[in-house]
Amino acid sequence: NTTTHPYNVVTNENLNEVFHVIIGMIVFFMQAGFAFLEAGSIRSKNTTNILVKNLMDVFIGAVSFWAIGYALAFGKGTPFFGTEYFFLIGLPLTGYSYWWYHYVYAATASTIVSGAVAERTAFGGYLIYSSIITAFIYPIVVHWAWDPQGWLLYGVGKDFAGSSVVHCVGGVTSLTGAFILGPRIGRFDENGKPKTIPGHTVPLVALGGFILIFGLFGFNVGSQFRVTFYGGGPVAALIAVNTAMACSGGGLTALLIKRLHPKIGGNSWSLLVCLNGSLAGIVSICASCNAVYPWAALLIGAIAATAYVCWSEIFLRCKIDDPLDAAAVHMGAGIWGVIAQPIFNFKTSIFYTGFTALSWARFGWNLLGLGCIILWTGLTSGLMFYLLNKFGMFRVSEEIELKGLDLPIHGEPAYPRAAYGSGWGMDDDYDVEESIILLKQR
Amino acid sequence: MSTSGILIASNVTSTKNPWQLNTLEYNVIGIFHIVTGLIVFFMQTGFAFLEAGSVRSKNTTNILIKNVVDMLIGAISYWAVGYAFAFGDGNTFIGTKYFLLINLPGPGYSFWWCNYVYAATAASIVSGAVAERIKFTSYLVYSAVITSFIYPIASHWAWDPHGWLMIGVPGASYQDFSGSSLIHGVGGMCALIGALFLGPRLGRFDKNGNPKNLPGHTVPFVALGGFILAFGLITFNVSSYFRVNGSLDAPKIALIGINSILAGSGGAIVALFTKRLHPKLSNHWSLLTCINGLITGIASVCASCNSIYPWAALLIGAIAGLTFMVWSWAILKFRIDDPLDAISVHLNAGIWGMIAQSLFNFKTGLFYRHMDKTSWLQFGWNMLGLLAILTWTSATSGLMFLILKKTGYLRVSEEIEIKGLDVPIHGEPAYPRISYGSGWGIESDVEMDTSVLMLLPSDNEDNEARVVKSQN
Amino acid sequence: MSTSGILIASNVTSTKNPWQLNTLEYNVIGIFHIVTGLIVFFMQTGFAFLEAGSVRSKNTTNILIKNVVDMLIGAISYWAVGYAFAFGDGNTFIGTKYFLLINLPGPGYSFWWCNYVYAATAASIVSGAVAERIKFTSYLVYSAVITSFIYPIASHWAWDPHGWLMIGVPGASYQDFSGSSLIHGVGGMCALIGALFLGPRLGRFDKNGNPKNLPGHTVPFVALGGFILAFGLITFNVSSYFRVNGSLDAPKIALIGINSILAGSGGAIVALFTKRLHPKLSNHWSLLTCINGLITGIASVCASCNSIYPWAALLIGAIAGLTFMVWSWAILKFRIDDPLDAISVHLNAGIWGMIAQSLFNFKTGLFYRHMDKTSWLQFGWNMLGLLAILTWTSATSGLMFLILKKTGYLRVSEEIEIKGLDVPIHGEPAYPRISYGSGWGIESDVEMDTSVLMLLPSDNEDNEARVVKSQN
Repeated sequence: NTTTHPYNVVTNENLNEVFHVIIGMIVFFMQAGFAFLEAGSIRSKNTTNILVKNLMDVFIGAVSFWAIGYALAFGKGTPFFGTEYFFLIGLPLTGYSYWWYHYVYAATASTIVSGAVAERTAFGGYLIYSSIITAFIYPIVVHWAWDPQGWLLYGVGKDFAGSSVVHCVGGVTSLTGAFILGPRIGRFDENGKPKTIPGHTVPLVALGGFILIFGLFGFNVGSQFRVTFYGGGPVAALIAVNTAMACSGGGLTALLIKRLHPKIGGNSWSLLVCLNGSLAGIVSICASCNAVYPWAALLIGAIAATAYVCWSEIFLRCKIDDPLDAAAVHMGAGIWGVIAQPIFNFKTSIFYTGFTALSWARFGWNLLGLGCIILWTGLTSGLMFYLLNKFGMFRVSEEIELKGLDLPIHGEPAYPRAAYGSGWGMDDDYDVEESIILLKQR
Repeated sequence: MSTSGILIASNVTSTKNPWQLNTLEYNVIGIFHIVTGLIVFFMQTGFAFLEAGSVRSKNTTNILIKNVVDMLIGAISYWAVGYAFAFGDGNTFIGTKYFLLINLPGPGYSFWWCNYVYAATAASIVSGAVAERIKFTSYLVYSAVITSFIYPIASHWAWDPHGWLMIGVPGASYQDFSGSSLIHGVGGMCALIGALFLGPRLGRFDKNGNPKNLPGHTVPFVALGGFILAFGLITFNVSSYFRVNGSLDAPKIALIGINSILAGSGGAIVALFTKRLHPKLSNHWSLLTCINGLITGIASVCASCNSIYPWAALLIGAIAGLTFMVWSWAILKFRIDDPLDAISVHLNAGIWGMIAQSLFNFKTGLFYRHMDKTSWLQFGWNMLGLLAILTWTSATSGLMFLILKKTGYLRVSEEIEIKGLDVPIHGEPAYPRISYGSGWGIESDVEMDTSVLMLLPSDNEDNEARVVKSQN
Repeated sequence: MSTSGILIASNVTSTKNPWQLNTLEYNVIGIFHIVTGLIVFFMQTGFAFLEAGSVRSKNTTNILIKNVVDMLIGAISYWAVGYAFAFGDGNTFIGTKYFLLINLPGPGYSFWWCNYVYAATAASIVSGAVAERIKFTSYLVYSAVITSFIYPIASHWAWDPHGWLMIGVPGASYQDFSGSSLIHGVGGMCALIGALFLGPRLGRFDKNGNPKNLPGHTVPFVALGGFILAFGLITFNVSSYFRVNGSLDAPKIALIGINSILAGSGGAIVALFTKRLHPKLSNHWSLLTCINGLITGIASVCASCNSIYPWAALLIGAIAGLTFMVWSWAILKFRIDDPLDAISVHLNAGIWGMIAQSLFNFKTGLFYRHMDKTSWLQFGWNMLGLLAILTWTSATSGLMFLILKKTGYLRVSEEIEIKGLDVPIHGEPAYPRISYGSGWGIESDVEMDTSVLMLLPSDNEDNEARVVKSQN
């Protein structure tokens, strides 16, 4: 009988976890955002390939985070990795919503990579690296930074929703992957000048961008794990507000840079740059969205977009081919986000505490953590990609790359010609109205 | 699913509630229903795009409007009679109260909302199997019949406290948590009957009866549909946990989410690898197979996702992925044309899901009770219920499709089928040629960069010159 | 809104609270706002794709970037001044506090979030009506003006406790529950003014003034947009129920959901059948008409969805579907070119929604109070408010568009309009030819199966051979 139950505690717990589960659903949907952002940004001959990769990320992530990842991240163990709850065995019931939420994070970290290595990665190699990221590389970083036992958490730094833990890990892995894989054929001409390889459908990119922004809002808001303390709701709302401000600051700044900067692009109002800028804004506010004022969020987002544009330019100069700018967005903005957190945090930052030693220590600790995370990810992912490359499992053959991956590997061209066209003579440039009238008389 | 929900619905009719905390609890429950119900509602988009991408471009508008209309017709018919048949008290066979929602007590509204989106799901499943050849009017009729009659009565049996399957026998009552049999089984069975009565699309089988591939026109739409369906179906399972106020209710909800995604993963990965590795198949890493495996996996743990361990969910999903491949092969062998594999996905998942539930349930399953008498009784009752539901569905939908066929309303004319439905019936070709192309000379395969560079400076000058002119 | 001010964001971490109940309630309310607000935010995607599918391929990038940018600009301008004008206390005409959200109390944040997404919606409506011919810079200006000035002041009048419409006269205060007039009316009126000032697209009307159809380039995108909008608009109505802590609040929210979907169904089905059956129309089952009917239906119960019975919602929606057809015909008669029918959908829904609210409200409506004096007073006040809001909107937006036109910033040059905006202005054609096609010889209309069969065996061998080789 429910009327005699001790309600308060129960409702508090339930509310928190129900909140996780629902927001987790929205974050889960973000996978679709990545998939379409990437699908629209590549050529039509590789569309099925990129879609199946993004879909498989969801499943591989679920299985490997269930089997190993969660244990390494949140099982009790050493300050460096956890050793409990493999296959979720022995996990207390209250851990389930926690698993669900962190699984969608893990899947995000590994999905980021697929954009950077698009159009040339072998499917087998993809299956391997995706499992290693969600089972090993990412969980260890999570353990350091977010598990009560992790060594980074002992310090005073903070990364609220994963500027470094999720986005830097994804971004650095993208960078090492793209570097080891080498550019797509035709991306740079003989003189090393970059040639634009446009994506085949801008609307799909926009669809992906919209879904991603939606999902990332959920991502940040959902990172407020406890919403039932006094004022928990308002803090969650503050996060949403800050995310909106950073997103706007980023998107508009990138848009204006592209339009006004003489050396970048054709001075056009670019949709793709605008979307990447707004993503960079959200990525950078992850670390601090619960503890900055909206004006600071706007500023952080604007700077993040500038950082994204610069990183993108640098990578291009270094002849690293990243079709989605994944490294520039996630690593570039992620690094800035972790640095911005101890500067703008309205409780503990340098400016708000009057340059105390503690606030400088927080700043230093964030930098140290960031360095360690980048180092760890760079080394492990570098080794992994190096080995894959060494054994010839990383890149498809030249013929397949030139002709496209969809047909030989997946047997499913994205837009089979045979499925197009009707028999009503509408396919030429006939006047639509006339042909409708023609038809009615029939 | 519905025990707790319906109890809430029937108990709380008083507007005066001395228990403020109770109010809070009821509100939390209501909000949970509504929000998750909204996400499940979004699943209609998933079905629409899964199907739109899988048909030929000449029938795209047709399949999209069907999916729009069935959620609208579903709302009206479930409001008018469907809910009354399903949850309007009544006898063991059918409900008899709350027609047009008249006199529905307050908490019943959120319950209606959730159940409406389930009913719309059951109806949507069918449209895939009958795609590219069914008449639009006939579609209007059958989606109304399914949501107002066939599905509601089946769900009355199994989910209403008055239903005979729910009452059960001493020691056993029907266990289908979120509708493996009730939603996917009913939808899949209607799909099978519909596909049987309609016959295959022209050109699907050659003279010797060998199948010919009729590929869908846009793989990205299929993928979009698949992603949205995964999002929606997981929420679907979660939302079926109707109360969220008890101790440890929330963890159980999370468990449902975990089981759903693991089952989906199992199904997708097994189907993918089977297609890749089985010597008689085409050895491709196939996206469509992967998506169908995913849906089959999630649908097959609907029945049991609240009461199995994650490893069991993975296993159930994996087996579902395998059975999907077998069903898909068998359906083709019988020369049934199902453009979306809706039968192999949903009917298969419905049947296997109910069996799996009786095996792996950690309280009543055969494996956990060491095959004692109670668990066999439970198993038997579940199978009986499944049989009853499928028989009911096939009989009623068979009758419906038979009448439609006899009156000539079932299938479009041969000319329209070959030339496509969009233009003559809907007047809206999905991709009108006339609206494509620009005047900037990018159309031909000119080198992109050059042409952009070539165009921009002069354009900007022209443009600015013109602005200046108009300002003067 | 009457937040018995509790706390500011900087000291919300205290876990000790003597009023546990209050905390919980506030948290539940906050969570409800945020989650539903997220879904409403997603509605921007719906507008973007409804519009992207309805324009020609040469302007696709343009319309997409507009929709992206207006949600970004909306956030900044609603943060800087919009929220202050709307909900910053102040006088009966305008709010004057909380510029840049400075000193905003804690609970105000979730309120800001919800209201920001509403403001962005009002701005998005306009972009459809002015599509394919407005300058990008001018678009930036007007979306900033709408979200920072026009819409916030109108919403201050009707939704802030200090607003003159909200205060009302004894016995009557303005009733617009979730913005039939405030969001759809304002958006639709701006759309009308914008379309008037811009004039029709080149080629929309021939020399004799007869309209020529300029079909959108991708119907599936329109359908995608329609689905997402249905999802978002229902959530929109649900989320407008700002408190969820009272007894029977959850059922009322569910009622809102039900009313919304029934009104949408009524609108869509009536519009669909009118188009099919009316002798002067094209007699097609039109998807676009169906989707517009759906949106009109939902938008027209915004004003009343919390206080009407489901049958009334269905009726209101159905009439809205009919008036949509009439408006759409009339707008064309007046040679106003509205590529998305945004005026006929939103302005129409705003006006009819306010009338319907005054008729069918089960507490204050004319039909329920037997047309007594109070209900006539209420009716009159609602009409006065509607008139005031529309006058305000048309005056301010008219002034804005006039200035833009005079300065030459309103419309793109003729050349760019004919050749398309994507290449010269955005440098990103939506479907670059160069990125299409593969090297496997499927491009020509070769029989699909044959070519797959032809290609695959040799490919696979090559492929496997290569893998083997590289492994050695």
